[in-house]
Amino acid sequence: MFEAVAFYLFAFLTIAMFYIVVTTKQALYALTALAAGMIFISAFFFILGAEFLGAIQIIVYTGAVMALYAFGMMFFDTTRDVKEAQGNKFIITGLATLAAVLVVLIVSAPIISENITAYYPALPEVGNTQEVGMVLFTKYLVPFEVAAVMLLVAMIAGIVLAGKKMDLSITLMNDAEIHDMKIDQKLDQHKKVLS
Amino acid sequence: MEIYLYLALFSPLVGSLFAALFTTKSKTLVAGVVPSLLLFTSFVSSSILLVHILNGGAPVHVEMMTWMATGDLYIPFGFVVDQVSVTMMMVVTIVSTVVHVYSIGYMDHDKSFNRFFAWLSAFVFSMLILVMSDNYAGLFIGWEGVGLCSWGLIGFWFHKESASWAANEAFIMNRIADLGMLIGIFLVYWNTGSLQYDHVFEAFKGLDVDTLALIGIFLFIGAMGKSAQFPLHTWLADAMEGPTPVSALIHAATMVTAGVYLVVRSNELYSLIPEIGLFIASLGAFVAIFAASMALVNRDMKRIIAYSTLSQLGYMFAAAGLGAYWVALFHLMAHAFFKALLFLGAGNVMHAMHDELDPFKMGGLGKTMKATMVMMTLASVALAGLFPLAGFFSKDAILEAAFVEHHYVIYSVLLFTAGLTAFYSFRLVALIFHGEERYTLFGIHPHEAYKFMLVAMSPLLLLAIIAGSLKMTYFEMVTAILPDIEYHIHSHVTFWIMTIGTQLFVVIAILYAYKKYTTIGMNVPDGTSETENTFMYKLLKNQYYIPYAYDEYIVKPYTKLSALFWTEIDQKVVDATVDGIAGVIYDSGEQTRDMQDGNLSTMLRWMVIGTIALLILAVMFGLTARYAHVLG
Amino acid sequence: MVDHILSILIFFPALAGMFGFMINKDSIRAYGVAVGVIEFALSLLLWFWFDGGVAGMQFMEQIPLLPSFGINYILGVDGISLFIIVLSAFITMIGIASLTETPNVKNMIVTLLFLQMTMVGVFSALDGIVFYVFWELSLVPMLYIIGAWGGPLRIYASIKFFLYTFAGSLVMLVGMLFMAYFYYQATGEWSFAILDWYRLILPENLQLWLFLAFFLGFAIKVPMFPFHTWLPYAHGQAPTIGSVILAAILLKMGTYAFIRFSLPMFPDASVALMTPIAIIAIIMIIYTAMVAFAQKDVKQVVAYSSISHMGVIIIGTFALNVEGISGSVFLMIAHGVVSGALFLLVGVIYDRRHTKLMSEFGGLAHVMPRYATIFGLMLMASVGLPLTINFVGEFLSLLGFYQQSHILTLLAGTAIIVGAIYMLAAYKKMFFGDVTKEENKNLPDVNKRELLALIPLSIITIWLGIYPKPVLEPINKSAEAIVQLMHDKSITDEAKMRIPSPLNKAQTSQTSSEGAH
Amino acid sequence: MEIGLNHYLVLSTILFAIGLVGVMRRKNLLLLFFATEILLNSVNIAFAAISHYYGDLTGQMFAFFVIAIAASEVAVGLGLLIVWYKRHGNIDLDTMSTMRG
Repeated sequence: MFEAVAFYLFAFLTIAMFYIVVTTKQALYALTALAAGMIFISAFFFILGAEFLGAIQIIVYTGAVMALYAFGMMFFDTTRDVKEAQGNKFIITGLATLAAVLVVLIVSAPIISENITAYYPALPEVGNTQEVGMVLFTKYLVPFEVAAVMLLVAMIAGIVLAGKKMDLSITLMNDAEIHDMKIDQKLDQHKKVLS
Repeated sequence: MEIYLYLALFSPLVGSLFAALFTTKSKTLVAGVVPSLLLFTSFVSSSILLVHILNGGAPVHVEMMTWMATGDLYIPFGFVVDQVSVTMMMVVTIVSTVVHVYSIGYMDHDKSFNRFFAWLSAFVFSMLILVMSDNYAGLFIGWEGVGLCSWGLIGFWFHKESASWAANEAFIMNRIADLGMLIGIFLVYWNTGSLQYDHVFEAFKGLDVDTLALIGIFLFIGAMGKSAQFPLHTWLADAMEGPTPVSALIHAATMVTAGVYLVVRSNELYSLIPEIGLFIASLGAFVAIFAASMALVNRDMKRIIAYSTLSQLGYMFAAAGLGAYWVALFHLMAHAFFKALLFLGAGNVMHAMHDELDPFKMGGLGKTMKATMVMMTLASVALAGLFPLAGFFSKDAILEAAFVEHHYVIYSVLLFTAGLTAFYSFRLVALIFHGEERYTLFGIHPHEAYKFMLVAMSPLLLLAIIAGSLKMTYFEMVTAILPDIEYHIHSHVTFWIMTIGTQLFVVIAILYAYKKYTTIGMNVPDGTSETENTFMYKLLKNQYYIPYAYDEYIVKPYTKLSALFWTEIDQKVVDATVDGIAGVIYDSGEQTRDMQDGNLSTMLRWMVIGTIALLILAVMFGLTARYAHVLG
Repeated sequence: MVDHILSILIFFPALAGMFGFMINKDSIRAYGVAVGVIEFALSLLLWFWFDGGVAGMQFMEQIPLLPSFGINYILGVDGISLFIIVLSAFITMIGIASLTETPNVKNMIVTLLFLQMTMVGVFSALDGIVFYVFWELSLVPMLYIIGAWGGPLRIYASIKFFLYTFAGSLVMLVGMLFMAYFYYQATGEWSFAILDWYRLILPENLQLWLFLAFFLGFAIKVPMFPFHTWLPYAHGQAPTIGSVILAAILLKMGTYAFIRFSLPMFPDASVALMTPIAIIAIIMIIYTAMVAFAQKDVKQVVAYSSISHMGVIIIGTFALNVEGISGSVFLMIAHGVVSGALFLLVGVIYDRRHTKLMSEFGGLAHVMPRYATIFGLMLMASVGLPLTINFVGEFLSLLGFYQQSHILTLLAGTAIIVGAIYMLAAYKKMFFGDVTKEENKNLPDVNKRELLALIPLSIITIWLGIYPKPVLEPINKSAEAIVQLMHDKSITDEAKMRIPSPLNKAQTSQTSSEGAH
Repeated sequence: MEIGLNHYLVLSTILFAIGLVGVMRRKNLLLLFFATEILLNSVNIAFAAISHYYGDLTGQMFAFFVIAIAASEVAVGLGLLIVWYKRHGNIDLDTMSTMRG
């Protein structure tokens, strides 16, 4: 009973939050709603007994990703109303629904036919985090490492892309050079204004 | 003997190549003299071969080398000198030697002197291949070779539009007939497995009549083209655009008789199919009168002689068609001599008259050009068939043959034509050499040709006179391989009545022509007189409107159809279809590129649609896999 | 060297072409000519070593490429391909030697050498895939030649040429894959070797479908009506050298492939489709000849005349007897020589006047007598005059087909009439009459370099017209083998009847000829 | 009332649909990113649910990697976004049509 109540409550909340995300015209609202939605999703993970995943969800999404978005938004003009794509809403909604139904069909088909078996049965005697650790560092070790490298690459890429003049090291420059650079910068800005 | 054969055959080729070396250079006499000497060599060799054959020697047969050999087909370059080919060789070499020597004078002032001799000797070589080959393929080489040389010589003065047009007409019209000939050769090969005369004639005896008739027809179509028989005759008159020696050699004496030679050579075939023979004879008789009628009113000296050639070719075919092969060949020989003489005489006249061709603008030339007058008159007498010149013996034999074979229609047509022949021949002679000196109106001062040209013509004159006396020698020689039917009219009374009657008829025609065209103050045709406005006169003057019809109903439609094929069909249907298919593909790309308009929203939308399509496919495959056993 | 002569012939020009990039621009022409001469000498060596008495493949080479799929690098020549290889080496040599000043002459020569590789490759490949690779590769240099050095419409023409022929050969590739699949089904092994495919006897309806698949690829290449429209554009826009090689060699790939693939692999289908193909060929002959007559551009006349002559080659091929097939192979060589020479001749006048419109000329025989003479010779060869090279091929082709159908041969024979019409008309327009245009009055006659290219072609034209035996004999041997194979393989009664066995006939004719002598 | 796997799947697809709607109608790139996060999360729910109901950890592993990918995507994507914004002064989708075919 508790499970059902919790499911429906969080389901409603998640849907509501995400609905706001895709409909609101205020970027700030969307960000906030998204963050809330992420936390609500982690609730499902806890309900489903995937505590580790739930924790990760909160840390990564609500912590890291949302923070990143928040920082990102500082660059943009978030006060402005967000424009939306023109187009028939019915088509968009229709397409989305159709896709969703088809996904359900495909995913549920083997479940209904009950012909799947567990490759890595969860061990009832150990906790979820422990289990995850065991599987992750044995069977999925290589993907895990790859994912780690990928994150590293993404991090560097993010820094390189967002950062400016990364090829220059201010610590290695003397004052005169830094001064010149600043003048160049101003000139650049000046040019930009003129153009 | 083989050495003489090769000498006879290849001397003209050497002469031709020698002259060809100088084609781009300015005129050198040596380019004319050397080929003439080489031709004389060829003539001497031919004479030696003739003597050999006359003395009862075996035919000389050589196989030089293989030409084509594939599958069962085996065609060598084989040459044979037998009674028939040696006759032709003599005719060809005599006339061409004379013409060569004559041309040295005639072409004296032409800047393309050297080129002329290259072509002329090449022609002789081709003609010799034609007559000496021992198989149909070799004959075809010569056949096409003379066609080529005829093209080059008719179009010799290629700066003239009419000359190059006539050259092309001659070539193309001959090609039409050559196709028939080619088909005939194919038929021969697939039915007998060979193209060698001896083998083929042997095999003909075992074939059914229908096949033989087919072979006969197709080979004769080839002959019709080369010998300018109706309806492929128009090129011959137009071919007079070439230099006059060319007309004498090619379009009177030798090349046009190749068709007759072919029929004579294939006598074993045509003997087996008398129906086709009768058709040939009828066509020959028709062409004889048809061409003679056109000669009656023509106002072009060379064309008149050309029509007379055509008419005489009709005689030859009439004889050959009736099975009198030796008679046909004899008339061919006699005709070659006097017709070449006639043409060369006409050449002298043209020289004297500065290339004027209308005999109505001449008259009275006999005073300044005695020798030419004598020669042309004698040649005309021979042509008319008066005793004792060559034409009498040969033409009379044809008439007798027709009579004896009981083809009285052909006989009477030919008899009537003999009268016409006499009339137009002497119309020409009278207009040129006698009567008023009309040329004075045009301010021309005629002069006689070079002496050596006249001397060169003299052998022909001699032969035109005496050829008749050679008849029995000739008969005995060729009947070794040709059917030796002697056409004797059994009743002496009939014979004498016929002969004398014919002679009288001819003489009357001559006198009438002479009287009509030598009277002082005779009216020059200018389109006003009553006779000129009659339907018949116009019909004859316009050559039965046949050239006009060809131009209107064949040449023009062909040109139009070609243009239509190109612009309408090739470009607007065939190519347009191809481009259309490409266009559809291109347009579909053009239409669908809106999908890729670069806007991420649109692209995402299409991505979703694509995903859905894939998902539907997945569902469908899943369902079919699942219910496969239910569906069966 | 004897064992690998074919590989050497194929890859020597390609290697030389690669080195060509390093050669100085001034000496590249000499280099190109040298490579061409060596290649030609090698091809002559091939001819010299070739055993004319053997009907089968010689100089076989085999290197496994993908053995599990039966794809191997197999080469070999027989009498049919030998002379086309020699011809392609010869024409390339002549072409490079006669190359006039062009921009980027280095690229041109390198391209030509690569083209040379693909041409020899096509004619010596005995594996379906290798054949296909060379077949398609040959498009690339040609595309480049037309597209880079062509006339004003060159892009359109080159793309049309490429896409059209490419589309056809894709269908052919599908046919090849099917063929290999059927071979797999029949024997349990994959093989793309043509000689293996020869052994396969297919049911008739299957033969028909496969025949049609191959037919599309070959027919577009030939090009057969109504797939011919790319050719006039390609010729019209291509530079002289491009036209020469296109007409002389590349078109022969189609007819060669008919003899190499279609006939021996699908004898019953060949017999069944003989009449429709002959009718198409006759349309090609007459229709394109008439279109040629309507042209105003002399190069287009020659281009359309090529199509017309290819019709005769097709007729000879589908005669399905030794005479016809030998004739058509011989005519391929003949047409290669003659059309190559004609395009070179058109190039000569184009170099001088930069126009190809016949109305711009007239009376050229006065100012350029040597040029007029050579043109006249080639014209007469093209018209098929006896004692020129073309006549032998045309005569044999038509003679062969006469056995199959009398009426159709009569119609096809009109080639000698319609051919004469357009050729003589063109010659008259260009060479006869008075010199009307001021620009033409002082045109220089053919120079030494042009003579260097034209005289060998003229000599071959006459030499092989008078004495075709050295070429005809090996062709004949291989043609006999093919006809025999077809006869043995054919399953329907009609095919057995239509394809006479040369073996039986040879015996009977031997006895009959003995009787005759 | 027992909550079964199907409940989760339905929830997951509803969220997926919302995400798709967002993807298709948003013009602001940043909000587009938000929509993709929704898509990823909806799938994560399905993974976790299936993992739970079948007692198989593979689902969770997948969800885990999805999160990792999402994180790196955000990092790189935001970086690009910032570069774009610096260049053009907006992050409007309609201005990015240089890929027009």
